[in-house]
Amino acid sequence: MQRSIAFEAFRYAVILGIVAISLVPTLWMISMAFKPIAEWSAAGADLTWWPRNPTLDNFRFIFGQSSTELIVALERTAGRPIFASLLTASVGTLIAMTAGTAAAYGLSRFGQGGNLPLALIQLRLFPPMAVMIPVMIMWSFLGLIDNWFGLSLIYGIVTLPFAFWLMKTFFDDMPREIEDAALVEGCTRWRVFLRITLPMMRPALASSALFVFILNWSDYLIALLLTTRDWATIPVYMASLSSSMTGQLYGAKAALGVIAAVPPIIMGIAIQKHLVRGLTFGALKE
Amino acid sequence: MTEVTTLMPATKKAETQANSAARLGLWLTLPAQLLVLFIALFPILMQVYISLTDWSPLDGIPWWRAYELWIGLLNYTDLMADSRFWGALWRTLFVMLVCVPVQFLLGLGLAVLFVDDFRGKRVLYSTLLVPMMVVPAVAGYMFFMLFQSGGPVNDLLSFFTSEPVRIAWLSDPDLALIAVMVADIWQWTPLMFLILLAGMISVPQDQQMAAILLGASWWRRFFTIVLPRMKSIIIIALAIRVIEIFKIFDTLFIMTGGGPGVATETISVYIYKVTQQELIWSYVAAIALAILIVLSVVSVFAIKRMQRGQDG
Amino acid sequence: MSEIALENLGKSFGDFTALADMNLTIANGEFMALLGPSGCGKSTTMNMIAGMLRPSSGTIKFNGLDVVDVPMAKRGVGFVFQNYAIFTHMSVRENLAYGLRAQGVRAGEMTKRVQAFAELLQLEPMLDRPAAGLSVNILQRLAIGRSAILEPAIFLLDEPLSNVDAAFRAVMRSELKSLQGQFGQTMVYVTHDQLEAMTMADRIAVMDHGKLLQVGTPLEIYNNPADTFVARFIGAPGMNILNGRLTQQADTVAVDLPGLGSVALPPALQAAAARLTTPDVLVGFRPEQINAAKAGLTMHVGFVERIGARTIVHMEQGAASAKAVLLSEVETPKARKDWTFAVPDDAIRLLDPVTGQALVGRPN
Amino acid sequence: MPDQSKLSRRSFLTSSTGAAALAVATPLYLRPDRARAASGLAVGMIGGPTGFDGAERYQYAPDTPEGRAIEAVRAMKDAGSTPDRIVLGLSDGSIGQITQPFPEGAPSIKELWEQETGITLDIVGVPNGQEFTKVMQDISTKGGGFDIYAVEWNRLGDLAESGGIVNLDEYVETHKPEWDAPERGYVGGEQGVSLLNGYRGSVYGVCLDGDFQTWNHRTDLFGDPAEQAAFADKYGYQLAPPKTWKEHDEIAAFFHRPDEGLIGCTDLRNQGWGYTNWYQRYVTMASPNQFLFADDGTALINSEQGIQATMEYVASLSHHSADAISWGWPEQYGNFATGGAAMTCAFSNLPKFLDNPGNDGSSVTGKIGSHLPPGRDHADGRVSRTVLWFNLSASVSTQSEHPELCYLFLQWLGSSRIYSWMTANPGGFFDPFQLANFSDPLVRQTYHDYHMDIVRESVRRTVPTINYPGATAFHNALDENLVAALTGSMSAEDAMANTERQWKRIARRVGEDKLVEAVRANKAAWPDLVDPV
Repeated sequence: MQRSIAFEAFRYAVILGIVAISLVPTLWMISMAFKPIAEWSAAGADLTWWPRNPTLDNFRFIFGQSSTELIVALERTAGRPIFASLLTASVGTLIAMTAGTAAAYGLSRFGQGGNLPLALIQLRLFPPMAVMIPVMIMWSFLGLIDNWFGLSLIYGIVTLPFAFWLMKTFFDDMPREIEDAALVEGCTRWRVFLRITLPMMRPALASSALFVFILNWSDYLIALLLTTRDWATIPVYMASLSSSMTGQLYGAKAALGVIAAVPPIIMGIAIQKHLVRGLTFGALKE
Repeated sequence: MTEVTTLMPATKKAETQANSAARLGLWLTLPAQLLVLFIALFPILMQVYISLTDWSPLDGIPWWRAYELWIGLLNYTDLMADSRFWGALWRTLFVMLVCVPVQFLLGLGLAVLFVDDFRGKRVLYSTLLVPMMVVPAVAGYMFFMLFQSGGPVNDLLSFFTSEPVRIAWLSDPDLALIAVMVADIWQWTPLMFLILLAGMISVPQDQQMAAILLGASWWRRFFTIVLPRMKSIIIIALAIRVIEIFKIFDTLFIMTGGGPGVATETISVYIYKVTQQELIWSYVAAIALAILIVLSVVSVFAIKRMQRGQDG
Repeated sequence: MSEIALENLGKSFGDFTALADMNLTIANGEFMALLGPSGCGKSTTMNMIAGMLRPSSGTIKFNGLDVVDVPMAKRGVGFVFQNYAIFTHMSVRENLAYGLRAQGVRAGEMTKRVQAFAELLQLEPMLDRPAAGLSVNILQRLAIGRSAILEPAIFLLDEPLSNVDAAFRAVMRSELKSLQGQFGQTMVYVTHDQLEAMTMADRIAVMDHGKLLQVGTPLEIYNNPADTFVARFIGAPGMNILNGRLTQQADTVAVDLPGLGSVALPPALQAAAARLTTPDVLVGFRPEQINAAKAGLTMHVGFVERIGARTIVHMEQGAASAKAVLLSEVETPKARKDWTFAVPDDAIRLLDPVTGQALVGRPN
Repeated sequence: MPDQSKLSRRSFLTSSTGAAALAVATPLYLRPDRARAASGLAVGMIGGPTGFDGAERYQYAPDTPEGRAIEAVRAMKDAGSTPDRIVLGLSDGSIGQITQPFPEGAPSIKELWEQETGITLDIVGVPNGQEFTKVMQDISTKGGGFDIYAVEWNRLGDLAESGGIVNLDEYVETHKPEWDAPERGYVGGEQGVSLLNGYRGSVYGVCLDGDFQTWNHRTDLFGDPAEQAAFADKYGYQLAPPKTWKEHDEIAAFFHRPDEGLIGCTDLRNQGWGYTNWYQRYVTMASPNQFLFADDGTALINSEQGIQATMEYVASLSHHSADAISWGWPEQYGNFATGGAAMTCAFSNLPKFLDNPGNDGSSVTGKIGSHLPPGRDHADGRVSRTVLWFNLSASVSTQSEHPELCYLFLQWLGSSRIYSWMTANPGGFFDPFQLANFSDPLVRQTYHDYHMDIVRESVRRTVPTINYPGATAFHNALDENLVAALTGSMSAEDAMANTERQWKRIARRVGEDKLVEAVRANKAAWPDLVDPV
């Protein structure tokens, strides 16, 4: 379809404008991550937009190798929380995707578990804060407080609804004929699911998994309540990046923020071509 | 197994297949069912139980002995009169009523601009998705700095108005609410955009062509073909944001802690405070159950609508 | 009302030439079928007429006026899509009224015309039903009605029957034909199905590989295909084409079909044959025109296919193969036996083995 | 103080490696006291840090609280009833004082404890502000993650009522911590001990902090002749650290120049912290004190005094940062460190961190002075008061299997010798509060002489915040209404009336008898010092 030059100009103007605005916080974070302490200026007069004396100190600092002499020693470095975040978000994603995919298939093909759509929507609607007291008591009873599996498990549960709904729409969309053909040729149902259905669902699995991973990766509240030391995640750990010498260690927080943005971005790039297709939720069937 | 079934009479074979399929279906849904049961059963029972008592961990008795502090429905009647709860609820709804439409309109507008190809589309598209990838807690700290009176936001405003702007965003009840909404809009418009773009790309081209050939203007096509065709995906996109904003906590809590005063106190922040600071856990249970009941009604209604939408 | 003239029309997408040098004039009120296999350029042509695509070269004229720069919404063209592109989220009435509403027709007028068209198309009973669940022939009527209600001078139909099962196609074809009769507009109909083209069109334009091969009435094209492609493409099954050699027998030229026998040429083709520089030639004849005979051509019968009223005989001889279509009551040859048949002189066509073009000197 | 050792992280690191090497070289369990007697313990001492000048001040004889604690631990060890480790939950910012060796040549406190007892001290960091949350979580879920909790002192009542912490009376009786020793012990003697460590007549905690809010100013600004002249011109009296609230407000207004990046005063105004500065104004409304509750438990805030204090508090915003309502202490410290304010009221450790040559981030090193809290003149003299607030106290978890051992560790850590040594360490938040701390040379070096004397005097003028059951709820109610007044969404009158109404409800929930008893106990700890005008 032809578009006028005026429209193209309008398009670029609007898009670039919005991109520029939306980049401000991100760029602020990136710039902050490379600023020496004198330029943080959260509470002060002269504002530094871009580091005048760029430094990697903030990154070194959170990994325990500070060359800045002014900050109270860091008792815990960021390595462990990064690992904790990666592990729990990944295992949580695995749990949600496994249970969600299986249940979605079960409902979509065999009509089992008709209660799940509603139950899972309610589960997702419910503010986690309101249910954390019993969860804390349960987790404590099961010895899952400050435990990687405990955190992964709750992540798997709270993101299960998304995994389920996304996958269900894909299964609903997928033509049954292919599976039926394989069944006729003598494959068992189970084999069909593993060998035929799942491989076909790879794009759907990838985009759903990314979505679920980002949700897990972002969590602050649940980790705050269910971890203490060993498995504190990035957002929880970030709260401890403050010092009586200088106040909030914004540079260190920003540096950690930059690092924390890397896994979702890498995953996002890896599955970019599936991303749009993956988010139609099968809503466009006629 | 299949070899055996082929030898059976046709009806019996079909029956067995149906049975085994049903069994497989059960097995497949089992993990999800168990997880739901696991997370729902004990918490609901416990919440129901302690919500009828005056129990707080400060009372020095374990929760299962909360019956010693039985107060019946007092927590619920308190809740009815709890202006902070209603305030928080109203504030949450207000944030929802502002943020969701803004995110929707921005996302929709961007989707319109991105729906056909142009130079630089991929790069711009990827850049727009970045806010979604920033961990909300970090976003909270960054927005806290951005909204300081001597911070970047005011600096930009000063640049555009060419006179010094020194608005203390986070110290003013109204502006603080705006600031946290800006943060939410910043972070989640990309998701809205992504979903709506996916939906818009999937609107059949020939329908649009047909409308053009019938003489429909761009606007007419947009409102009579594109939007109605995207109806279900719009509902999904809105539903996701409504659901998530109802629970809004992370970024907001780090930015303002619900303050100043209760100016940015949402449901989750309020529950957090009652849980962690005032420690009236029986009351939290009552709040939780009240929310659960309301949400159940809402979601049953929503599911019904969605299923009707899919059938129709 | 509207005459469409395509002059030297061409379209390329990058290196790929979808259409080259197309010249075709479609008369006012004519039902023109663009026929060809997929990828032949017929849809490209149609889309350019509609204005969805811009020609790379050449022009399109409606009634002598160049419309290349006229946007598609202003060309006054009705278009029926392959899948009808019915607005399934609306009712039948809303679909019908869509164009009128878009053009700002007053409400009273609109109601009247919708009513009139609904009667004409027998859509009245379902006017307020949602368009989503309707049967395909109603959808077709609705699609046509939706465009026709704007009284476009030109109607374009893009393979409207390709999604319909075979049994229903006949019904749809006749319905379409009668609708065209009622509206009397210029219609361009794109199809890959020669049967549809043959049964409905006033004239057929056969295309292949971005080229227009032949334009003519169905009968012309059937009887006198312009080249081997058209010959094989038209008719079911297509024309038999066999390699032959011209031989001089007394004062007439005959064609020797190696291993089969020989056929005499009708007088009309004698002269054309005489002009050839080499003796090699392609001989074409329609399977329907074969009759059993005592003498003539002999081929080995591979198998015999009975399809009700007619019987198709598949034959081979050496490298050559041919088919014969016989009426069922006629005695059929036995499979795996040789069979001798005759082809009437005037059914013989000659084609150039190098270019594939028909050698003309046509009797009529 | 030119010869002051540069307190930098680098020096901690170097000395820490040295100490680690030492620890490896020393046989751990075989009478470590003997082994190290040769390496620096003074005569008669059975333990304590060695390896630096003045170390003997922190060493202890068998008849000291530290000595008794260590001996008792060893006795338990010999009886085989000690665990391999004890777990201490502690705010992130305080851990450094226990884990970083100080001064150069010394072991860290953790190392010393482990050397002397062979019991590993396992410290779990808790984010600042999350201390109480984490503890309540551990108690209510029976998590058992900690042996020792460290929480704000005024939560002792809540924790004791919850049954989550151990009544330490028996151990105090047995091991005699001597907290009220006249020369070395808590300010206020027995009264001070009961305030900081006790609840309803029993000991539940061991104080590990001295968060008396103290006032600081910028000596470069106050000493600038140009400023002095300008000030005298404008207000008709000499520019000096303020003695009354009126002076304070005027001086703050004088220095308030936001366009030049300078604000008048940067004491806190945010939710959760700011109300302590309201407190200071409120309690001076009467002589000797304006109380929060009358003896019969009636709230006194919804009064002329309460409204007046609130109005002053709100008006004082005019010489604060525009962002003051959103700033917590990290922003406050950062602001003062970059020279952004003329005065502040902060934890007593502010000069330790910001007037510190090792802190490159501070531009006010050498420019900080301290002064007494501003007061209010009454018929019988001037009443000036500050607040004890936050102040970490350690308690033993009832889930601990070795409560006595935990108590002994706390007695060892919280007694004047080890504590003086620890509080001198700039690696954390724990501040001096015992008499011995104030006079200790090393502490005075870290905290500066000019500051230490002011702190000691401020302690004498310190009132406690609410430390009875429902403390959190009482504070929150006050806090929220004050913030509402600050943001202008409520008038001072409404704020006080609202607070009173909410307090009545909370009192009912807590139980009025309990409340009356606790109010009286709390009141007994209030100072009655009135200065001559």
